[in-house]
Amino acid sequence: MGQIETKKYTPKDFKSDQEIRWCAGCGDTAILNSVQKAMAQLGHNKEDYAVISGIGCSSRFPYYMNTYGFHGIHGRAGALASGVKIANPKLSVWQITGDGDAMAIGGNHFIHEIRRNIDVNLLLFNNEIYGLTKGQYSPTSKVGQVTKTSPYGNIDNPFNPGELVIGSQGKFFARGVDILLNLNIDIFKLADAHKGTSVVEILQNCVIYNDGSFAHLTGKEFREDRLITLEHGKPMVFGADKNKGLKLKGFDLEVVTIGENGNTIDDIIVHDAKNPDPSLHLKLINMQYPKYPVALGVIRDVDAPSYNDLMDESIKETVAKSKFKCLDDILYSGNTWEVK
Amino acid sequence: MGQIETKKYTPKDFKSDQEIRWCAGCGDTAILNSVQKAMAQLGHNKEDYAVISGIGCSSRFPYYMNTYGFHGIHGRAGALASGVKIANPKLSVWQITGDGDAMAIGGNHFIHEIRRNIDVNLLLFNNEIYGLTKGQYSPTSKVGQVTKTSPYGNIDNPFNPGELVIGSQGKFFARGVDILLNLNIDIFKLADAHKGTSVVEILQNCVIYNDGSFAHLTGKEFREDRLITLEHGKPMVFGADKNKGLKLKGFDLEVVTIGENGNTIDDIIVHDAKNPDPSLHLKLINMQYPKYPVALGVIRDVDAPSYNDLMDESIKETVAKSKFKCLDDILYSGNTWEVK
Amino acid sequence: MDKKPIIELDEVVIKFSGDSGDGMQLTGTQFSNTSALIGNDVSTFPDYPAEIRAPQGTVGGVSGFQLNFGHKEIYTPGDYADVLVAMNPAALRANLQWVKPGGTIIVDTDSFTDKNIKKAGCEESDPLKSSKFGDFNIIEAPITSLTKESLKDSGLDNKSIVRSKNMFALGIVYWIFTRPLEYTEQFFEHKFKKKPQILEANKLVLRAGYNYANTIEAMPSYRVNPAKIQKGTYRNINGNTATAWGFLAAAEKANMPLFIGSYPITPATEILQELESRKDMGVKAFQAEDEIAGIVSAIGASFAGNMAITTTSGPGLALKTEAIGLAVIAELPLVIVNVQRGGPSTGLPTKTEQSDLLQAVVGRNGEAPVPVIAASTPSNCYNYAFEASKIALEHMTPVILLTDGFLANGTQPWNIVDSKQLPEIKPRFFKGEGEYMPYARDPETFVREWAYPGMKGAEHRIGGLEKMDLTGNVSYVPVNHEVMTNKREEKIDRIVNVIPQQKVEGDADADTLVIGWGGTYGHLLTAVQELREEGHKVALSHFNYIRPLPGNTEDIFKKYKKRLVCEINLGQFAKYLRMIYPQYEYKQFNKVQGLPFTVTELKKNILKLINE
Amino acid sequence: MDKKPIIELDEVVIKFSGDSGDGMQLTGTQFSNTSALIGNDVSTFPDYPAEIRAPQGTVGGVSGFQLNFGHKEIYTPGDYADVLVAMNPAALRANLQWVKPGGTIIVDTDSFTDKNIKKAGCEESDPLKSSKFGDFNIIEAPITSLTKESLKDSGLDNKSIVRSKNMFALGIVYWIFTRPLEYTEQFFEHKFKKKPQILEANKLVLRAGYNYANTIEAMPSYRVNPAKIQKGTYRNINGNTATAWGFLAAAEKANMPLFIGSYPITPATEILQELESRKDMGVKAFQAEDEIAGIVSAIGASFAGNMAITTTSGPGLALKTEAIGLAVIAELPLVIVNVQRGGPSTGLPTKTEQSDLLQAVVGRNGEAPVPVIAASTPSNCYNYAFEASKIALEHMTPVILLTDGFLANGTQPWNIVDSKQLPEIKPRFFKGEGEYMPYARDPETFVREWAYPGMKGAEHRIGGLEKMDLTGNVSYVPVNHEVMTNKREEKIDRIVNVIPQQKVEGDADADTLVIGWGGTYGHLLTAVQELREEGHKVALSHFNYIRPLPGNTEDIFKKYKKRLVCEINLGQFAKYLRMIYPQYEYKQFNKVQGLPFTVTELKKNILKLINE
Ligand SMILES: Cc1ncc(C[n+]2csc(CCOP(=O)(O)OP(=O)(O)O)c2C)c(N)n1
Ligand SMILES: Cc1ncc(C[n+]2csc(CCOP(=O)(O)OP(=O)(O)O)c2C)c(N)n1
Ligand code: SF4
Ligand code: SF4
Ligand SMILES: [Mg+2]
Ligand SMILES: [Mg+2]
Repeated sequence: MGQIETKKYTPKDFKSDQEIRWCAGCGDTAILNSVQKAMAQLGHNKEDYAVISGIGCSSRFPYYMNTYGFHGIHGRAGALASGVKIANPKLSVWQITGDGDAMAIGGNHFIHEIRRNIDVNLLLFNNEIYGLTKGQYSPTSKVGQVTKTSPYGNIDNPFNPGELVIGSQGKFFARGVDILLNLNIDIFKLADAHKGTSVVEILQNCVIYNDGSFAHLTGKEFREDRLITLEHGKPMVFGADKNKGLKLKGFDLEVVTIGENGNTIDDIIVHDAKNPDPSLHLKLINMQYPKYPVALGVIRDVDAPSYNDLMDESIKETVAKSKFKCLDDILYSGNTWEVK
Repeated sequence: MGQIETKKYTPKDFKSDQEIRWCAGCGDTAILNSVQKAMAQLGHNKEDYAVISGIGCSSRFPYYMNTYGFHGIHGRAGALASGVKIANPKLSVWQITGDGDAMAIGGNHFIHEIRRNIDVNLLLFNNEIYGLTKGQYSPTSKVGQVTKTSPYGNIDNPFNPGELVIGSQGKFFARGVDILLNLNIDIFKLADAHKGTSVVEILQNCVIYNDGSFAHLTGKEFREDRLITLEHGKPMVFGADKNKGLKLKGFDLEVVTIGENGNTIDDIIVHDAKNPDPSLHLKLINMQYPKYPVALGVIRDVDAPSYNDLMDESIKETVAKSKFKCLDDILYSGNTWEVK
Repeated sequence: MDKKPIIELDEVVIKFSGDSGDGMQLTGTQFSNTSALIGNDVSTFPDYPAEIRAPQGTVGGVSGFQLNFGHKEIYTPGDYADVLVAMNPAALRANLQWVKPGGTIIVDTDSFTDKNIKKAGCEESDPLKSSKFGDFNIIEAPITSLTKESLKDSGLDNKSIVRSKNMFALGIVYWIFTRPLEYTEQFFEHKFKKKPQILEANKLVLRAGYNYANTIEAMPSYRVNPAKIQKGTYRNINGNTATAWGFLAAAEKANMPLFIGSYPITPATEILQELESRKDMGVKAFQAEDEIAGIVSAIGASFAGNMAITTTSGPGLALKTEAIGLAVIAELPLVIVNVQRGGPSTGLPTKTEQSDLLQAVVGRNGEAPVPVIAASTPSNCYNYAFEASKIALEHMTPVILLTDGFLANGTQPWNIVDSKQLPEIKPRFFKGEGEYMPYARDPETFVREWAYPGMKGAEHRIGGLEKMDLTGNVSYVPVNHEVMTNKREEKIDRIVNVIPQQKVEGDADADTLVIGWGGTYGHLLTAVQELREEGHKVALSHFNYIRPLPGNTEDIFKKYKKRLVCEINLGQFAKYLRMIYPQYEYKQFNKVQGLPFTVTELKKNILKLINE
Repeated sequence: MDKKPIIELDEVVIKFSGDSGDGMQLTGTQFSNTSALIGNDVSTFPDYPAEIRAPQGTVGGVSGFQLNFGHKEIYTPGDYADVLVAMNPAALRANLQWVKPGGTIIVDTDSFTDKNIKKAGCEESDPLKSSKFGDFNIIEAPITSLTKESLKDSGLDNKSIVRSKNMFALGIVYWIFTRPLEYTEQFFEHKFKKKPQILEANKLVLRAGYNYANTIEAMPSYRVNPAKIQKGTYRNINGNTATAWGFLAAAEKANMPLFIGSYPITPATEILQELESRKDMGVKAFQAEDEIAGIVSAIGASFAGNMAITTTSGPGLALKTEAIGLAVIAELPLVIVNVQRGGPSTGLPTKTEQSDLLQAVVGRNGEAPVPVIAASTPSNCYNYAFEASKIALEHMTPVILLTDGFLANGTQPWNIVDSKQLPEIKPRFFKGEGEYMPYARDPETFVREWAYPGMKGAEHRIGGLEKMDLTGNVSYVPVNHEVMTNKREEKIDRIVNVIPQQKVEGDADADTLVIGWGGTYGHLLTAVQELREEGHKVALSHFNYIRPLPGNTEDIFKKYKKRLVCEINLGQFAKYLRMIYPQYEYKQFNKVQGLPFTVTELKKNILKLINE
């Protein structure tokens, strides 16, 4: 994790000399900016960052970062990042992946990385489309969506990334939006602080093949009423007037207005991102507009040992106990005999 | 789906002429018996069954069934079964897979098959070990478990299969036990009736490499107290004396004794397998002994369109609307010209 | 309009080039469609960057569309352009080296701002004035401002107006080559049916460009007369569409449902896309979660009695390798299409290459023989997709069909091959008589019978473990493994009996035989023909059937003294030929630049060998 | 005990066979360990069914352990057995054909019940009385009942008692070959430390068998004197353990952490298992979710500066194909071990084969050159694992190491090669001086420099897209692609400069050269030696370096008139040689039965060619 002292970096230190090749207006560029800003504020040495990706528009990300970077093969970002982190746990590993890269071809590595809780910050750029291959539906595309491979409307029921994270026993899940830089930076800091797989889904607009997929949520005019930003320890309120909130009704969630029907701020659930039980987090993750606001921010942030730490400990322990100090000890151990 | 009339089959009709090659006492044999019994009672024609598997001890299953069968390659049972069902939706497709086959190498097909809700009965033989390769830990092995590849104890946090099913938006999940034939048969009938991916996890004892993994739950002496069999519409009671039950306490589950502390049968939750919201199902799936009894039976059984039906409908619709009746219509459509 | 003298030409190469956002692909397609419709033979080569939108104004962001059309038969999109349209300095810089001496260059002078010139990385501050231009006929047109001018009353916003400047350029070129505007106008009418404002604007700008060219003097007008090509009904087609349609044809002929299980990958995706669209013909198109699920679902569909295919490109073929082995041992029909692209790894994903040949032929674990077929023109992808399906279905085997990025995106007028012109396909289905023996074989072809779920009384189990001869039960008997291994090999070898004899084009009495395979056909044929026209003796034998090779291959090879194998790789077919016919010497000419051959370089290298 | 005359022998083959549950692997291992410890040379071949527990009593369920030990150097486990131990009728039936005429057969008569005889599928009702037995020296011992008898007071349950009958059989064989019991007794003491009852029982039964053999007359006693082998410290080792240790050695010599990312698969799993155990040496062993994650995590570890390997068998290598291409273009060190087994597809997973050669050499998309090395004895898996690592680390390239099921499970006494005897390994790390250019190369070897995360000032990006020469930035420049393709190829070709010259064993002046590669070495060498002893002129050139081939290969080939390539496949190395040296003719002898060659069949086929 580098030195304790905070390095004095500026976002510019994290910009590489390569020209950015995303379409003008692509959400990826905004996310790049927020990552560079966040990194300038975190405490790691620049040479300790490893930015790892698969293949997709989003996966070009490492080329624009002036850190160590590896643009892998399609779907394998999770396995690549896992190898990097296990090999050198001191590194700050950032995995950049798309909805196709992580959840189509890369689905297996995604769920296993999460279940193992490998200490990686996993940024999932969800644009609900395959961008790089020019617009086929992805495993997060909406039912009915018309794309290059669903000319008659998509019939493939989509994943909800956060839900799959819960199913994989994810310990950290957050949701950001490409254009909400400050929110993203806050999330990245918590993701960095979390030891384990920190999955951050970022709603990302693909201006070319799926423009406006999230516009009904993120439009400035109504954003406050359709999105709720959760913060650990804070009540779940939202709305332009901060007067709406979420309340438990039996086993269900209900949107109420504070000050109406006798609802006070005390009726509003206080967000507990640290609760190991995933069922309320699952409900929050699954909230859909218009019935509910869509949840942003860190929804789940539960402490649990990471695979890489357990591996390290286990190695330290067995090495300490071992009678073998070098290979020769092994070679000459057990049944050997001499021919003279 | 074959004819409506019920065929008069006996379990023997489903036994092939191949000698069973599982170890004596292997749970797989008991499951084989329950499947053959169930099939004899279901309404399909024998030739309409397709039994599809991957690779593993459990995946040898098709050889012992006198139906159409395909023993595939490791991890690909889900993709193979998906292809069979989409190609011919009239078939009754049974997928046989192990914890390694479905959740290690086959994890991606597993989650996608479930999210698509392909109409397959998916029997997951969970013995928490790789049997066929002689005893390495699997993605469901317990933390600390000593196996051939975890000589110092497993550090790999396991999946809970049902939880991953929920994360993949599974609409049907049940849990059986190899030796509980009647329970399994009941489950298989409901799985068969369910249109969509019916995932049945079967706790299966590997006598050679992981003997007794479930013995603390399934031992005759205490089985009734440590397991609860859920039935849709019935209260969640269990115990040798049928006097224990599950009650909601805020957002949590609690085990109570009926007749004690003022708890009556009316306090006990009535199981609603049909509730689309997965959060209570998730809690039930995640119940672990000793805090809770482990849930068996059909935990979730929610109606939703299957991919194969949607595909069929979509094809019918577009074919009906199409101006193309044969390829020649396409070849000569649009911009063509004649050279004379 | 037709006052000017018109010069008749045999063949013309045009390259439209501009920024990725400038609509050059559309412009090129319109020109080639119009040319084809008025009876020219045409060959096209779209060439675009790997990025969706590469940085504007840079050389890396240039998108090009080259086409060759003519009065005679056209086999390649041409090496060098007679006419270059350059919509900005970067396009000019990237393509100048590809313009014939004396060629015409049309530039949008409005785009030659200092900023753009710098972005393009030009050495000189005014590249249009550069001495390099001595040899060319430059048409400096203020295309952007004229477009704006002609649409000033259209009510459209500036962005939309500027976006239609490609039509101004097209109008100029239409006029130069005396093309009618009507086909493109019809296209607008269809495409912008719901946007009448845009429709009118496009028509207006196209005509403005046309009239502009007519108006300014010093501009020759050419006519390329219709080609003398075979009678028939034609349409323009690219390789990917042709491939998709070939499968539709095969399914129809075999009277079977068509199943495709695929995962998108450049440059193969369009095959999947076309077949997704053909749901309207009952196609079951399954966009899988990855390549493995693509092929395995197809194997499942084949087991269930569908005609099954899977489509991909290099890295995807690598992922499908294990499953191909399953289809081999299960002896189930399946066609695997591999649209080759630049490797290794992700390599040059939008560029063409022939470097997956050995992977296709021998790149599998175990002894896993698979027929390999390669298409050689955009339109014959149709025929070879059909052929691959026929072999798969009639011989119970997976078949690999190789095409490449050049064929996939290239277009060509195609003399439609309709159902009447195609042979029957007769899979060897179990008839339901007697006991079904899954691995009993036809004594001639070694092909087993096919029974699938739903057929009463033929219940059986198959799988990836070695199986007993005849019964198909799992068998570990050592000698049986050898028997089965040999039978699987022999089954594929015997396909030689049903494939056509290899042909030679050119001089039977030449010393030098040029050998090629797959997508290089047009270039090789043109090179050989031109050399022959220039008085050299030379012949070409171009392969479509790779494994097995046609039965007369050796007869052909032995007739020639010198053999030159030309490939877009480091020599994989040459290696393969040495494996099979080591008794002959094979010289090589190889190129690995992500680009097709040029006829020029081919001629140079062939000539060198002729003269050796 | 030593009253009887003792006959001295040079070499003996013993096969222990019984039901999968009968403990034959353990029995065989004990016998070979004891023999090795007293100074014999030994070669073993365990052979067991694919099922965990195949059906009891059937031929399919027979588990065998063959070993060859001797006074001279032993290269193979032997073709035919001098002594067969058959614990039941099925074992007898399965192995009778493999006993030498005049050989000794020890049977447990208690197991020859009607039921067992039927299960074994014997034709005659009393196979022990069969005329087939004329030639053999049969020892009919009531092993089960004598075992029971000797343990009747042990207090053990019947199941445990019967389970130890293998030790009775071992005792008999120990007596026949005058072996000491102490090593096996020590083994019991270690293994059953916590089960004193079992410990005593095993000792008792072993001795009972030994005494029984001593007691009954008519039984010769043999001595096989220690072999005259090289000085040194020895241990028994099998190929998989040797492979794992070779990597430990390399990591130690390179002074780097060792990372293995693998997924279990027969017969490669033991390498992973051994390295999981070597966590006590700091090994990072990652059991991945599948083969792809196995190799890709290893590539990640390599990027991060570890020495990384991945291990698998045929179908797993197929799955790793795409990722190997990534390591090729990224130019990162990585060793991929492929323990070959019977294919295609799942094939014969527990049997041996050499049929992944072409997949290893050319089975990748794009031009993706990779060095390929093959081990040839169980113990030299150690050396070649070390060599593969050295080449990978010093040449910045993935390397494929081929072994096979026969080597993996076979054992051999090994003259320990410790750290003093191994060369240094010096990866070309970036020294931190000057600007880091990821794709600048050593002018001699074409190897780039290695900088990894954590190194200050060398931050850079790599990936699967084609990269610009020197800088490594993404590049679509056509000519650069050709430059890089050629450099990658040339880099691998130049490894020829660091690998040893190819050797020839046997007669330099022979006409006939036998050619082999990988795991068949012992059999080929024995065959050639025996032929030479019988007066024939013949030589053997056995290959460990496949790509590149050693520099003097051609010189060797051209010296011989006739070349016979012997392989356990349909002729893949022969095809490969034709690809590289098409000027020579290669005859083939191939076998595809999931079994190693026999020396007998090799001699027959070599002799045929000699006499041609
Ligand atoms: C093995 C392999 N299969 C397929 C592809 C083609 N491919 C590249 S990116 C991509 C999907 C991109 O979608 P996503 O991950 O959502 O990224 P985005 O472009 O939307 O950011 C596909 C299918 C490939 N490069 N490699
Ligand atoms: C591609 C591939 N990788 C690995 C293997 C080896 N392998 C066969 S079965 C198996 C795991 C079996 O575990 P599981 O699926 O739980 O089945 P079980 O034997 O426990 O019933 C493995 C790793 C294989 N056959 N193919
Ligand atoms: S195609 Fe979409 S995701 Fe890709 S760069 Fe363009 S806008 Fe971004
Ligand atoms: S190894 Fe285990 S799972 Fe496999 S057959 Fe034996 S008991 Fe069953
Ligand atoms: Mg996407
Ligand atoms: Mg298992």
